Amino acid sequence: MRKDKPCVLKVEDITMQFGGVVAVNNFSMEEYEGEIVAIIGPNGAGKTTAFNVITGVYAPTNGRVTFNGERVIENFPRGKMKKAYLGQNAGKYTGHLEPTPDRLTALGMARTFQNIRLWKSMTVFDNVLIAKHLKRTSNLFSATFGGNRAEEQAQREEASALIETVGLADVRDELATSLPYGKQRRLEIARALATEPKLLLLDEPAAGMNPQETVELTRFIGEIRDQFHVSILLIEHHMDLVMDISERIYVLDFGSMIASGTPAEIQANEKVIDAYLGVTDDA
Amino acid sequence: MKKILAVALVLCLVLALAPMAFADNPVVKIGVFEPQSGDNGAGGKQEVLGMQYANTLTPTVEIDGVEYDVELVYADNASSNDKAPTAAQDLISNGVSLVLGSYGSGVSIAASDTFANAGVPAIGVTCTNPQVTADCEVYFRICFLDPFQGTVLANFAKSELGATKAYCLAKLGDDYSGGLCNFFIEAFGKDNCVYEQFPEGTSDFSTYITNAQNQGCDVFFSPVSTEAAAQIIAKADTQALGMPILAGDTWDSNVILNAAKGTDVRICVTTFYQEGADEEFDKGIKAWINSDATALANNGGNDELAAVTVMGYDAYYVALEALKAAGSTDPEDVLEAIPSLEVVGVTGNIAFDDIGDALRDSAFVKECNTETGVWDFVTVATVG
Amino acid sequence: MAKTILPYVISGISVGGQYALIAIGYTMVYGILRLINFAHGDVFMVAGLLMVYLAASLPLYVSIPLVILLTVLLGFTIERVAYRPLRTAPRMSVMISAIGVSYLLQNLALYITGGLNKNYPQIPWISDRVTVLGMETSRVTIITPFLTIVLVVLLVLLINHTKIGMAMRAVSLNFETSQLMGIRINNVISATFIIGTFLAAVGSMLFFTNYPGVVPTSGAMPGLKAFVAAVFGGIGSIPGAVIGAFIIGIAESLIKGLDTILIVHGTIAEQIGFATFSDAFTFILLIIVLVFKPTGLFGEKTTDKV
Amino acid sequence: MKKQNELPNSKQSSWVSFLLVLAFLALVFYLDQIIKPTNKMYMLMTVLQKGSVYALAAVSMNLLNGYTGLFSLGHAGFMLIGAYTYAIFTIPSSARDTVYQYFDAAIRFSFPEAFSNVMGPAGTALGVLVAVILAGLLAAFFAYLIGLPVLRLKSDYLAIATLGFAEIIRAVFQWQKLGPITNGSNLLKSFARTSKFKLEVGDTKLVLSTFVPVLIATVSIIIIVKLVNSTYGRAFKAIRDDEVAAEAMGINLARHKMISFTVSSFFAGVSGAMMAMVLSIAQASNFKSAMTYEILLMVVLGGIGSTSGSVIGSFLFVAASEWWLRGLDSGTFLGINAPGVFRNGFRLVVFSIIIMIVVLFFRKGIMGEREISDLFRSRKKKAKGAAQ
Repeated sequence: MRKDKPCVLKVEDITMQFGGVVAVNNFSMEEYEGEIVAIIGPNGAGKTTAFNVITGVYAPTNGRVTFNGERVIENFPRGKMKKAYLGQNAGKYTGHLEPTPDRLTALGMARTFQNIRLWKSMTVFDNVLIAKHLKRTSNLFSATFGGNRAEEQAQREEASALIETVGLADVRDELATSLPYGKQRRLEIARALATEPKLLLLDEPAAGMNPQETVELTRFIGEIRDQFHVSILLIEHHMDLVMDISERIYVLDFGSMIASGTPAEIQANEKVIDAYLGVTDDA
Repeated sequence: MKKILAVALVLCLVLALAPMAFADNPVVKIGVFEPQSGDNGAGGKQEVLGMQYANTLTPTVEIDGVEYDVELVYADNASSNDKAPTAAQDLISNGVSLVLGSYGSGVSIAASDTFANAGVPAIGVTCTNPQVTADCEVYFRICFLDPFQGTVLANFAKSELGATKAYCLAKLGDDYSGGLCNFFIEAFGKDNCVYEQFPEGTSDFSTYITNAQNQGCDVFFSPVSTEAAAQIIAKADTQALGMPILAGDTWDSNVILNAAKGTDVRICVTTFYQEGADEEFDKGIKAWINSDATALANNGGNDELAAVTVMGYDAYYVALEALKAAGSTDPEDVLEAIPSLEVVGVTGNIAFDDIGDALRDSAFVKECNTETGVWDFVTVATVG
Repeated sequence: MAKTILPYVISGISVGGQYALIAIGYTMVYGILRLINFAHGDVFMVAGLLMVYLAASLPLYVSIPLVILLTVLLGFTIERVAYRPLRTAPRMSVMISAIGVSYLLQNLALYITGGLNKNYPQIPWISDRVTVLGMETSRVTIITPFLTIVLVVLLVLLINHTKIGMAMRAVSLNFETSQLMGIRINNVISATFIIGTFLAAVGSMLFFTNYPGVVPTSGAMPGLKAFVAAVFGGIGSIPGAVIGAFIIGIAESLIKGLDTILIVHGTIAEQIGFATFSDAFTFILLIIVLVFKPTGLFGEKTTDKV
Repeated sequence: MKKQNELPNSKQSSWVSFLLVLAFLALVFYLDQIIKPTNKMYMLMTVLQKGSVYALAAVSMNLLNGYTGLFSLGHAGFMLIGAYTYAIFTIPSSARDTVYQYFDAAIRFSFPEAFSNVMGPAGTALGVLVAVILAGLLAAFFAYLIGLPVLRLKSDYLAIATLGFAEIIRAVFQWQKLGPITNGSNLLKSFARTSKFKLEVGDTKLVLSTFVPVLIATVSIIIIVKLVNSTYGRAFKAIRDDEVAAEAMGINLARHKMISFTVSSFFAGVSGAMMAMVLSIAQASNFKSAMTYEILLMVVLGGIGSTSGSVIGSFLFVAASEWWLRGLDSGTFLGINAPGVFRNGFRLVVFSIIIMIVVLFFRKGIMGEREISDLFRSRKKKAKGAAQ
């Protein structure tokens, strides 16, 4: 743990309830600057839902997210949920902050998607360049009438440099969707990096990859962290990858956190082993 | 492959420019600017019939000593104000010397600028809205105007029908019915009128009938298109309207007679011509309509004469007189010749005032005989 | 008060019944294909024209079933030719195709009729005048809502208790999964179109008997309103569409008469011109529903998966 | 490598396109002088006038439907607002009472008149321009108000809601109670219109009837192209391709959709104003949803997502329906004389069949998502390849 560094992300008591189903139950975690943290868990454990809450896709039913010391998401059971709420900590939060994902991206969070979501009619270069849109200073008029040539030029160069860094220079002008799977993953990461994030969230980056590609990806993620000075939060199924690069791991099962700790601690945790083997504790 | 097909398709379109026709006699072209489809399609077709009949009777005209074949060139303005200018331009580009039409005022107003720009004179046949000729130097007309017609109708409603409260129904965006209702209301008294407008595409008129009944009106004034008219009559019958329906010249049509036959609705209209005024003419045109299947179909399937057909007939002769007086086929000369024309037509004497409107001071009032399905003459109405 | 309003309500119920029969076609197709079948209203108009031409030469007992048969065939063909090839295309393409079919049908009708109003043949008995609650109206006005309800009940029975009905429900729940489960999607879709157009054909007979004039654009407005009714009731839900249609029919009729109702009761002194908004009102209703309850009165909520 | 980073419009190619546009405008100006309304070829001018109106309408619709992926069917409504704004503010005071024959006109202000009182003839042109811009601004303002509730809706719901709003706008403009402003449902005329656009230089009168609408459309379309190629245009395309990804990459959906919607409506308003000046009348009943459908079909014909496609599509559409295929309606077509078949309405039937063929078999339209400049580029590439 790098407790000496400032805390980038702090998730407190997040509960996400859809109708009568609690998808994430009272989940809390912390991430410090420069860390690589992983959330693991069996299918349907609520990992992606937790991710979506943190990135603003869903507003949590209850709980709070603090990013870079700033309270960014907060909610408590309201309206119909007031009665239907099944989770804990009902009275703890009173604020209501429900930013759209783009607000959080602007603050410095960037993510990739489990089922790759590239802009399919566009080239590799454009995919990265568009992510730079966020960093523009030009308004609609200066952008339309060419008052932002310098900025446009600078953004193009940055995008090109980024593409080179992630090793996609040779396919720069190809259609994004024409790339092989592994390269599409890389491109998604490059696109996220183009928004100049402090925290990079990767949703199953190794899904569908062969062992060879997975090894490359593992190295790649490490490089990114060092080169771009970002913290990384990832969801993953590939245990090799997770154990290799994460510094700390949170384990979710049926929406609740059942363990957290270093890779070694997690590997030794019985609850985790049970969860993965499909044994329930009170069977 | 697809590309080639696409290119071929485009080529076909490009090649589709209509080829020129050649004839022995020199040809003078008269443009027929009439709706052949849309709301006023039926009326437009009937108006064209008159011109076509006149054309069969007098297919040539002598201009400045030379015998010309008269060719009628048609353009469908589709009863739509936004199609009208292009239809008008189509006629102008075809080299017409002058234009006749249209049935319906909106399209004439819409096209007036196009005619003015090209300097081609136009003679309105049954477009009765004042705006047609106002502010347009090339537009003339041989029919009476709505302020006149509205007043005639209002007077008729008051004196003959004994009405004290009138229900007026117009179609939204229709200059003819809207205009006529306005002039009717002005003459009848604003406080004694209920004015409503229905949106385009309305087919349920039962509510408007109910409105008239509920507000205690005793005359139902609805100078709308014949399409809406048929619906109104049907509903007036089933809902027992209980008051006479009054309308303008558009209702002088077979469509109305067909719809009203066998119902117990009382319908009165003002119009330009009463069948029987000129027996010989009536006989001739009826024989012609019955001999031509298309003409018969366009007249609604029988030989009952519509006043607009007679007006179309008269307009054709006004056009010929204008060509003769101009002594040339040049639109500019024709335009100069029109204001001083005086023509004796079947519908009466035709001459123009300063604005280009016809000098007419009387209208016929007819009532529908719902048993026999023909128009009965009621009176000749004037204002003064 | 009641006596003033009653005629409007009765006329509204009748209009609503006709909208309902069209709305079912919209809602079923949308439920399965997620397609606003813009051509549906025009199929309704074509059914009217077919009746005009067939009844001119054939007795009614032949022409009525023939009209229904031909209309159903038309609906079936449209789906085959214009929608099926686009099954994998983006939704916008299919919708554009639907607009194209609507454009084609209207222009074809314009060509064939010469753009003239066609008088709808009188169907004896149902177009007679009757007196109900002291009010003169035609028999069809009274029959329409009842016939509509009978047809809807039959349809609901069909959907709930037959194999094809079950398949329809499955497909509307999840298109891909049903395909994987071995349901013949194309047959189900064809069946949907057949039922939809059958009801539109019946609807057109009631509608045009009530308002006996057919023009190429006759189907456009009723079609659009029926679709609004379907959205209003929650698209995909048949009872929703029917209730939506009745609400819209009655509301429309009341709006047209609102000036008169208010004047008769002394609330206002002169006409305000509500009738101008009789069509627009339907859309105001639509937008209110879409903004505040996007899934309509009876629709189910769906969330996009990220 | 470095070269590729340069802006796509390198200086040289932008000069070439600038000169091409200039040459085109000069040609139109020249044609305006030599083709008189009585000439058989004047149909070409009509097509150019109407075509440029529809081209701008189609391009602006394409900005929304093609580039941003928002399927909106409210275009006719915004064109209506534009047409009325333009018409109302350019009717000369002498004609007001004739036009508003049943009402007491409430607005008695005319931009061309007001400016020409101060600046002379140049003021008239400025007045027309101001009225056109005001037409766009008002349309954009209404779009903003409508967009607030509506833009949250998804695909077909958005389509039907915008369609509904267009119908509501039409009804409001036809309302008798607004008669003093809108002339009720009656038409507006006598305002500044293309047939009156003339420039007097000494003794010669230069006709500008076609030049002015073509110029306005050209300038507007260039602006739209610039917007599409800017960072905002790329953001629009990102929203079209994948909304969720766009939002996750920091693109504010509500804001960008609203920008696209209002800009599109601005130019719809401008094209409405042009429609009024070309047709010389403005009437709410012309701006039906059928007009929106027609514009949509032009966009489809040209290729959704291609600006040059929309322009080509609309000119082809207008030329075919107003000019080339007219023979289909009047008995003789391509030398074939068959009045029984080639009668009224046949043109539209043929036309709608062509459109169905395009929709079903040439789904990408004429241009797909490419632009004319892409065609040249790929040819160059091919030529290069061949040379090697």
